[in-house]
Amino acid sequence: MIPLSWYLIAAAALFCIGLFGVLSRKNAVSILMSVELMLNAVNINLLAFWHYHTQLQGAGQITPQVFVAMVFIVAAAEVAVGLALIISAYRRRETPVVDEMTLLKG
Amino acid sequence: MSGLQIVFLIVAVVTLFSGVMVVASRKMMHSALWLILTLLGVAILFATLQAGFFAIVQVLVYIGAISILIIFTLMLTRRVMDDEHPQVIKGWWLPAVMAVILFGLIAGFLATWEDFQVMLNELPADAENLAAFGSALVNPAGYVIPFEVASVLLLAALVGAIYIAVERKEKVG
Amino acid sequence: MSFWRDPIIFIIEWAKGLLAGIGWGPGWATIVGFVIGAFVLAAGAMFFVVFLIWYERKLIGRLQDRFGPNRLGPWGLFQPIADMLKIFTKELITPSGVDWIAYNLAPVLSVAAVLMMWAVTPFSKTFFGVNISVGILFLIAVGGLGEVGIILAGWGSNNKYALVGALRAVAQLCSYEVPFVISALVPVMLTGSMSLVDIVEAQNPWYILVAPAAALVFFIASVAETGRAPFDLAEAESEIVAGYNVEYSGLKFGMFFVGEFLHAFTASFIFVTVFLGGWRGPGADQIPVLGLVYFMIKTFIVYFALILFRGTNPRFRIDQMMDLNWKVLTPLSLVVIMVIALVDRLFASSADWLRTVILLAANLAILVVAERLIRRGVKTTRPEVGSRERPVASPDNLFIQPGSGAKG
Amino acid sequence: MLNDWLYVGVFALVSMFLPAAAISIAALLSPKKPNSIKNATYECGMEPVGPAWAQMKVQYYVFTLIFLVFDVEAVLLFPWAVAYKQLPLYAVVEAILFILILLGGLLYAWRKGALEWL
Repeated sequence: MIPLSWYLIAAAALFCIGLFGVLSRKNAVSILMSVELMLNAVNINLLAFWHYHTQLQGAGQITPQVFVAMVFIVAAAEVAVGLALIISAYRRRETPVVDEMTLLKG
Repeated sequence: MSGLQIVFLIVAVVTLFSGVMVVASRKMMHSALWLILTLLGVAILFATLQAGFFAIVQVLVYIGAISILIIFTLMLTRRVMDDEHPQVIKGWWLPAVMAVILFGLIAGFLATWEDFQVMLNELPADAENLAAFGSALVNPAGYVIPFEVASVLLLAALVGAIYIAVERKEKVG
Repeated sequence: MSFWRDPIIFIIEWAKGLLAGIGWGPGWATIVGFVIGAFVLAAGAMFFVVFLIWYERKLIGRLQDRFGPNRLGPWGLFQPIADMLKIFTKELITPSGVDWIAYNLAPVLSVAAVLMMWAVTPFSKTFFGVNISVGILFLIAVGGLGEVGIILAGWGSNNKYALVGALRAVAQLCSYEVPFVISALVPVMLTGSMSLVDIVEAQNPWYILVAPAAALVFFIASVAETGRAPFDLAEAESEIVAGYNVEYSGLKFGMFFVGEFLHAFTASFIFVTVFLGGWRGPGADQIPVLGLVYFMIKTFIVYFALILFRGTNPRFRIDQMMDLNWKVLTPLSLVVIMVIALVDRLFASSADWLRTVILLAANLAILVVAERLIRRGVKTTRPEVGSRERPVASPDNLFIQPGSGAKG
Repeated sequence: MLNDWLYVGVFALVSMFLPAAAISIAALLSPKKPNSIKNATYECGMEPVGPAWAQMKVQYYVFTLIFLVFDVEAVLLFPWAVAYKQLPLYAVVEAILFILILLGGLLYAWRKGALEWL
């Protein structure tokens, strides 16, 4: 019997780790990986609250489940397009590093 | 402390540690492998929440598909010298401070909520009602619009990604 | 008397009673029971491989007009044991520059991913590891862990060929997972549950009679998932040295093969569970141990078909294999899903036998149409043998060979 | 319910442990005589050239990408398939529409030539 707080704290920590990764990593692929961490943290939260609401109000809490499913779909779409963009940019600029992908700098 | 709590603590510590390694390791490939461990840990957390379907979907979609896609991209975009240089920006301490502050804010804010320490009890076996979930997905009074839009989104992602990734042959000259 | 009806459950109950007799609490007794049960099942599976290797070598030998192993023991039955002893004492060479964890985790993971499928499969009415509500999805997800093992092997062993082999293997496994997953939707739809126990119990008649098209796609996709001939592109010795396991030696190399043999067998009993009625048969409801016998008989028939498939087909080229998957199996499985969903709903109110017949007819119609379309789609531009001038060494002047070189 | 997952977890640990134990026993039994030639990575008997890094084709990526999209789609269809017995006709048609949209994606990839292995 785990307190709800443990899940929320773990999810918050995972989210902050992901945030740090997004802000500090150079490589575009690892930025995407950090975004995945953040999305996973969100999913932990959603499912923890699903459990909490099921416990309070009985079975049939659909909305959190739909949210989680949508997060999965959005994550898949984001990864597909994001990685395709990275590959395309790499092909032109020969670099996966975000700072070096400067088109407008003179 | 019950056995379930011990399991949770071990899994959570492993998950968070490998999450840190994802953003901290210098070799990109190691980072991706740590990501797989993190995703597995999250799947186990889902299972302890008795969301069995999503635990399996996490393994199927995230580990089986997304992380493999990430690894393939790493191999496509890899430069030989990559792993020698630091992978984080010079002023990395600023995001670190920001992340810690954000964590403090979230934790402090959550702690003011009265149900924060509520115990999650074991649910009855039919709590995760997949049939209800499935019929809500195609119910006009439920979530049929997100369901169909999801398919359009996946289609758009597929078309867009193929359009971007596949080289156009006429542009050789 | 109850022992003979269901010996396995009898032994399990007896062991539980024994544990309770020692005075352990129910919690600890459960956990210890789980550990022992898992241990027995998994170790049994791994020793079973020894027999599988003999069976397969013998069959392949017969298919190729050889005897197969026939020196050691009756019908060469002890040959795999000797091989096992040998491989245990071979040197484990670790090449320089490997990533230690990835390199050593890969063989373990590739066996574990297959072994875990044994945890959810119902072997008889009462004998199964666990009945989770998402059983069939669990099988597919665990298969995905095997891909991670292959990536680890290819990348961890610091070798170009291993990396290329791993990429090819993973691209193949990923691709064939699509028709596999989609055709696995059909039994779930017909049952209304993802639990394998429910799927077996709902098979009245067997699903292969209801949805043969889905069963066919499922079978081909699961053969491809095992990565064996004719889908053994990943270890095509003649094209890439040996695929992702080139740097492994001794038992670490052997583990990949244990995983492969076990996967072939596992794939056949998954097919049996999902489409051939699992343990069902006359009298299996009353006497569960009979169910186990039926299950094994069916599994060995499917396994025999798998080996026949392996022994009689040449290896695909990689483009042919990808074409087969993406241009035939995937659209076919999507069409099958749609047609079965529609037909089953339209005839939901009619009698069971009528619905079964209509579904069967619809499936056969799909297969016939697909066959016609494939025949039309495949370009049969096979060059006729002897139709074109071939460069031959001319006997009158040894130094000038007309038409040789790049033109030929 | 949770006990089921406990069993799955225990089984996962055991099935990792068995091959690991077998390999450890083999490592104890087997001779260990490494030398630098033996430990060199294998490249058809030649000296290894350059780092172990092969430039891979974008083809692998494209196939994995299509796989990802269809995987997610199938996963979303599984709850629908579980509920299928209770669904009215229009709900089935909605799911068929869902599949048709993605079949359109497959056709696009086909026409685009992304399904050809070059």
